[in-house]
Amino acid sequence: MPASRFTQTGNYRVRYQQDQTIFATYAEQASLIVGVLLLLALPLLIPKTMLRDVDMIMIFAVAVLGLNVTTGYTGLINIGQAAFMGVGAYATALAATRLNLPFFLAIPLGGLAGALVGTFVGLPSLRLKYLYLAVATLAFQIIFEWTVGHSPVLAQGGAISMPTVQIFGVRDTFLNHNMFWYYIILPVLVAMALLWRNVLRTRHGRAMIAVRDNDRAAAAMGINPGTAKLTAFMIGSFYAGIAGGLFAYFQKAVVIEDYGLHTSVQLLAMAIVGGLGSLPGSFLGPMFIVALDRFMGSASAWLGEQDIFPQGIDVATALRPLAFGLAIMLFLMFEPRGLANWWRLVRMYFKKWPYKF
Amino acid sequence: MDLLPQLLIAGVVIGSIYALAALGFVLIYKSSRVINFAHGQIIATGAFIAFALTQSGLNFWLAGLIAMIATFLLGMLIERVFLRRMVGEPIISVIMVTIGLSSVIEGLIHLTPYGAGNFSFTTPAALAGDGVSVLGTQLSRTQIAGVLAALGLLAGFTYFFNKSTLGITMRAVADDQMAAMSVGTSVERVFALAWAAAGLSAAAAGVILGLMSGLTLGGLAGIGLKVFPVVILGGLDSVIGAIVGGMLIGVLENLSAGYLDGLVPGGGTREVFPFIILIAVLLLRPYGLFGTREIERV
Amino acid sequence: MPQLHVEHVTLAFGGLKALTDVSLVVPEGEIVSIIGPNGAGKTSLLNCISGFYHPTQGRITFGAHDLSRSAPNVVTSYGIARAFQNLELFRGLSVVENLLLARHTHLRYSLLDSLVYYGRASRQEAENRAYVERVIDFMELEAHRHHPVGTLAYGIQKRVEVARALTLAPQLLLLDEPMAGMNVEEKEDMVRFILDIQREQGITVMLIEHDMGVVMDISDRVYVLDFGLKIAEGTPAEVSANPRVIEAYTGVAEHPPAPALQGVSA
Amino acid sequence: MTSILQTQPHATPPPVGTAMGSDLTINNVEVVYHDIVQVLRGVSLNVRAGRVTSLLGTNGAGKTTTLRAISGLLKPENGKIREGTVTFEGRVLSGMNGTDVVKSGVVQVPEGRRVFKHLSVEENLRAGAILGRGNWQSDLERIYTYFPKLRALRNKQAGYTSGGEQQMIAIGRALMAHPKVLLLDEPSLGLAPLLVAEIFDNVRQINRQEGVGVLVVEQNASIALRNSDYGYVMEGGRIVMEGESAELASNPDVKEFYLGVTEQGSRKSFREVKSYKRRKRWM
Amino acid sequence: QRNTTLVWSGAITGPTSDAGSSYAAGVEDYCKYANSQKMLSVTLNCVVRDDQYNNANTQRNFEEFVGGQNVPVFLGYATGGMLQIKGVVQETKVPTLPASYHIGLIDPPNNQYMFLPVSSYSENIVALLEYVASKERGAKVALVVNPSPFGRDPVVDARKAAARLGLKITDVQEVGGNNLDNTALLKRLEAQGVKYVINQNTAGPVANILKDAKRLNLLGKMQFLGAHYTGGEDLTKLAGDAAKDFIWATSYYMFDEGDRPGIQLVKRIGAQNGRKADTIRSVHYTSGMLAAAIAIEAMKRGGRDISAASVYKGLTSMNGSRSFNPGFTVGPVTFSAKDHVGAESLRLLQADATGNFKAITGAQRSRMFQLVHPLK
Ligand SMILES: Nc1ncnc2c1ncn2[C@@H]1O[C@H](COP(=O)(O)OP(=O)(O)OP(=O)(O)O)[C@@H](O)[C@H]1O
Ligand SMILES: Nc1ncnc2c1ncn2[C@@H]1O[C@H](COP(=O)(O)OP(=O)(O)OP(=O)(O)O)[C@@H](O)[C@H]1O
Ligand SMILES: CC(C)C[C@H](N)C(=O)O
Ligand SMILES: [Mg+2]
Ligand SMILES: [Mg+2]
Repeated sequence: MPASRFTQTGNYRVRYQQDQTIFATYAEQASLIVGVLLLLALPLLIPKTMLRDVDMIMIFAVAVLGLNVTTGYTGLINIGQAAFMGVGAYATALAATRLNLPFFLAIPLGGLAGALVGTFVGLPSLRLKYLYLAVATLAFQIIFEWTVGHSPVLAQGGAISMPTVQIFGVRDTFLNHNMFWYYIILPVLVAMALLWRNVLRTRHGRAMIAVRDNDRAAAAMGINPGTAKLTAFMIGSFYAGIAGGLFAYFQKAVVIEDYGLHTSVQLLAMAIVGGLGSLPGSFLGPMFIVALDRFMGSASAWLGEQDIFPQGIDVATALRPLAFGLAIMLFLMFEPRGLANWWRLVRMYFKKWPYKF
Repeated sequence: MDLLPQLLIAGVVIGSIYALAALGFVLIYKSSRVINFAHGQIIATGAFIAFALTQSGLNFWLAGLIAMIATFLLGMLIERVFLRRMVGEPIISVIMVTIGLSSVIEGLIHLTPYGAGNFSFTTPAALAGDGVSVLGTQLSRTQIAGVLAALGLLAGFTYFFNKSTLGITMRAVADDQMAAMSVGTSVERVFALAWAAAGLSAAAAGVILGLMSGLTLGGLAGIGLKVFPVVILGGLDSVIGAIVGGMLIGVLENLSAGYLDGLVPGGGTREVFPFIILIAVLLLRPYGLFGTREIERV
Repeated sequence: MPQLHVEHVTLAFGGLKALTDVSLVVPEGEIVSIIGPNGAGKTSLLNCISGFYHPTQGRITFGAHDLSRSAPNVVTSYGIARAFQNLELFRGLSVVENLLLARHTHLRYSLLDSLVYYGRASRQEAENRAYVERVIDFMELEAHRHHPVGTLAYGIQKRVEVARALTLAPQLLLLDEPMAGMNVEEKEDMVRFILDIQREQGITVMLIEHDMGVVMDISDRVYVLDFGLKIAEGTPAEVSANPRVIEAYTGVAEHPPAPALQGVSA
Repeated sequence: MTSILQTQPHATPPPVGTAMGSDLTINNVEVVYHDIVQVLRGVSLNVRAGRVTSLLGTNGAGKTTTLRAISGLLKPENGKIREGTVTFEGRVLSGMNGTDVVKSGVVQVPEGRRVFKHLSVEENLRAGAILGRGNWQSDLERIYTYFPKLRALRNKQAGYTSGGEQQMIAIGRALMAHPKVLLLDEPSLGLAPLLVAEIFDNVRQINRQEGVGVLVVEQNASIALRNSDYGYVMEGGRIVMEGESAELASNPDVKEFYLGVTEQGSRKSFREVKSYKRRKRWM
Repeated sequence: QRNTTLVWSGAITGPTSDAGSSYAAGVEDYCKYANSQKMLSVTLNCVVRDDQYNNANTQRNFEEFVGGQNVPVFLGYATGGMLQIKGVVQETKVPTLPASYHIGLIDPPNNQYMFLPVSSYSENIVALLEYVASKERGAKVALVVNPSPFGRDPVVDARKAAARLGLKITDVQEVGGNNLDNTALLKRLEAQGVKYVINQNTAGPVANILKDAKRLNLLGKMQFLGAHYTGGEDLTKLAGDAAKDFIWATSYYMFDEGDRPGIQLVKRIGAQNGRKADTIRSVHYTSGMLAAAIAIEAMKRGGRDISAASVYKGLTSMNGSRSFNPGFTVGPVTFSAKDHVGAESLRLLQADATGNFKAITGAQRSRMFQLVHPLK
């Protein structure tokens, strides 16, 4: 048995409880350990500016995990995830600046605030479906931005500076900022991903899928569709809130522009490019979109320096939106299951290794 | 002078443009159940094409016409290249395709000289003269022409959908594509036509808007969002709804600017008021004033 | 086991009355059939019982529970399960997953247990998975266990629909035309399942069916609806001889007990 | 019990009367879905002009797929004809798109009625006239004479009509396209006995008055055989039996599995079905 | 040290990119010019980065250039992004010159390294209020501002100043770029008896307001005025003849003041780089040059080893006889440890029938502003 456990290819699980394990083979467990070590060493291996992008990717991944609960699993299209992030960010900022809470309390508070508002915004989902709900979340996004802009306590959308923090005697400074937060965001992300996995493989997760696929049948199964949708909204916006709290500290200030419609669209794009409803997709999507943006940024900077295009025609500035839009469309058209599917194929390959089939 | 009638008149003027913008939206939704987030960008495309043509010396009216033809073809092209592949895909994917499309079109507009900056049409001679005063509000000829053009197009489309076989077929396709195909409907052609017609009306909206309040990419594309309250209020799949919804949102928005802005520090309530209406409508009457109620039986 | 009582139920959609003053009883352990022309209100009645519609007037009780205003998921929790007329399956999910969903109310761990997973959640999941397998065996769905339901043949999907309702472990099972679109052989299979459900598990069955052969053969009691009115009730024999039923529904004096071939054109 | 394999080897094309030029002929058609699931495994059948042909078979046998293969509606379902041809009036239909098939005079009434729920009854019918083969006003009148009920309901939203009425709408809608051959997919599905009879009467009437050929897929074998001239039985993607309807109806296997009568000729009681019974397979 | 980087991060695309693209051109062209003139002993690496008016991008650019490449000075842009990096600017001690003249950027405490090239929005607005007060005591004034920190910035100071000047601010309204119709706004202001409408916005929204005011025959009844980013070539291009009589506060010289050395330089550099006429005429092109000029001058004055500290030293030494006067603005650029506003002097200009802005006051500082907003 041990040998076959190493290179297990088929499904040899004989008890239902075995069906529940996440990392079953030694190979998988070994790669897990290597992976963890690599992750811990990462900040030492890559350049500093890239580390900043890694941090951003991880924060976005938290928000995308949440989006994958509402939109990916429950089918409630949410074009306002950035606003929920914003709620978390502002709550965290108020907690940190007004109540002087330390960050490890302020950020969870942001999560709770996100969850609270999310549940409230989710209320229309009790009556609305699909498209209509998408429009409702869009409206929430706009109302949120407007409200912040009119709230003096929130600096009317202007910057609320975050205090610098320290933990175990290590201070967050300009120079170690990205690394400091890396070691905070990483465990948070891992924990959030585990919780996500757990919820979604249990009755609560299944209820969400049921509601997405067929809410009438779900009701006939004894699932309260309203509760399921609200739970989804609550969880999804809790994740957003946590991401917002992290982002507040990471950005050192909370400004409304960070939580605008554009960000919501980006989060959706990340979820889709990664593969809706997929755990690896929740990391791959943000990775891809951030990398694409960086790449296009450098490409346009480079293009801007070449005088190949006529004046007034700004190829450089066109690149980012073009690439972003095309990426979304191409994925949807040719790989609707997203990067997660590529990931799956790669994994399959290694699982079967050394056999070819 | 009384404020109220003036607010109403101004609301109707702006509302008719909302209605025209919403029309294109409704056309697409009606036939293919696609929510088009790129509509604002198509409006901008139409407006900038017309503007570019006038810049190169073409007569304004001709430029407008050519722009409408161009966006008609653009709509067809978009359907052909992108949307056709998405038939049968989940709704969120289709929505995201239009979101991606909006980004792509914006990128493309940045490849022209119009991506950044503000521009305005030189008012054509026929519209340059004195306007008229309606209920104490001065309306320019441009505004009046805009309202008339919008209403004309809207009336035409209403007739089309209710009386012509093609119009009925477009609605049929929205209901059940397979069944429509079984009687020989080319669903592809119906979709292409819907997108084309949407493109045409978008250019009309863009040109009128450009004439009235100038051209900026952001402003024109922004109409794409303003349209949501309109279509939700009117009913996502109703041409009449687009008209009534557009007018109502225009008027309500103006009333809020006229009466609420003074009460709210900073004002700007017109920016958010339509979206509050939107939420209210969704809660009270999700299918809007004229939208078709989903028939849902188990 | 409780009885289902439908008392003077009226259901109106705007001006249209789908049901008018309908009363009936479904005694425990019996198979009760509802028949009637299309649009008679059979499905609407089922919808009222299962909470999808709420009667405009009248009362529906199941034991001590009042169903008239209850939401579908609440009705389900009272021990009433339903299979839909037009398939309402989770098409993208496999058969097992479909059935697991029906165990929702039997899994009693909280969202927090879910998050932690190990412990309560894990244990209950395994137990319920075993339950689901028993239903799969019973309904002879082994071969399709992991297939996405949407790709299964219509007849199999119908069977999954019934299996899923059964997985809810109900006391009363509502079946809306479970045999529509099946040939005789497949109907025989389905009848066998229904009879076993009733006999072996003691579940009360309320059945809507257009195949008079089936209805007459397996029902303990039949109610006939027409235009929302109850026009007849009684044993199969009584009902099939009722002239009003013949006129409104079957069109023949008695459901042919013998060859169905009399009219084959040469 | 005679095995069908012996009497009707499916490998050789079935002997059908004289194939007329205007017959709809399906020749050795194989269909796969998603490029992998093979559903039809060499189906051949012949729909004689002006006559009613029925196609019987268990669930999942591939009856609907056969109709889709004829009507060009496979593509939207991700299906493809891999082998074989469909010809009608000398033209090859296989490979055509749905629109062209309808133009050539073959129209399908889809399974499960599928009326346009949000359109009125009359608009449903008008949608059938999209190809403009004839004058829609007079066509409407024609349909209303076949289905007088529909005239009364003309302004009602189709989603709120009863099952039988919806089936009438679906057939009427197809008639608006002036078919020469009508493909009906389980018209009796979910209909009350009286309505089933009524629908089949209508179909017969249309067939006689307009000479429209009909291919009807049915589970309700007794009514289908009673109302058709020729019949085929399909199992597992192959035609396993065929013959004049009356002949088929007296075949012992058809009797047992499709008509539910014992060999003695009396109707079996469903109650007596034995628990260990397993389906008999021809293949 | 062979070379160093001069970086600007701002909106070449996205909101306000109309101003931003000209500004970027100004920075870039002046930087190249400095190289060609060998103004410094080192070669400048001229980089303009598009941040799309997005704060996260601004911040990233800051980190990349300040944290990664150790640039000695950071040229920034938008209010939002600048407010956001305020903290790190202070921490890293890298002198930063925004294009946004938001007074909050230099307000204490802890803002020693932000420097506004010219007078603040608040000062613009207060100067306009002073002008209104001089025309009509007790007049009713409305403020129309952009719905953003940028627009809201001067409101507090404006209220204080108006109170002291005996003016009545009847209304403060936020109007953004997507506002299509201002009838309601204007009619309400008319009903309130407002005679002066002061704008803190970008040119687009102001142009729309002016056009609507013209249509409603209100131009004669109301005087429209605005701060730096409302006016100039952009406004006349958009509003056409509706811009006539608009009063504008700015510290910059106009393009048609061709006798000014700064403007001559602008024309020359613009032509050398083949810029479009529109770009060269834009006041934002001049502003970009000013920002670059200040940065380069500070590098020059800070000593041989160019670093953040040397630039800071160079900047804060620009006062008294050592003030810097490249000729782009109506007054010299002066900075000190306490003084973080470069060219404090400003003028009010009024658009004539041809759309050209003509000075209606001399170069001056707003006295009232110094009262309501004493700096450090
Ligand atoms: N949601 C609804 N809104 C409006 N009318 C409805 C609705 N549901 C059902 N009806 C109407 O109520 C009547 C009864 O319909 P019901 O579906 O109960 O009939 P049925 O007896 O089940 O028919 P079938 O045998 O065809 O299934 C019909 O006229 C139908 O149109
Ligand atoms: N779109 C599809 N994709 C994949 N498989 C399909 C598709 N449509 C049908 N099938 C499969 O093809 C087989 C035949 O289906 P078909 O619908 O033709 O059967 P049928 O004889 O009409 O059955 P029924 O009596 O249930 O309608 C079934 O196994 C079904 O699962
Ligand atoms: C720098 C500018 C163009 C002004 C800009 N609107 C801001 O945010 O401050
Ligand atoms: Mg029914
Ligand atoms: Mg079928």
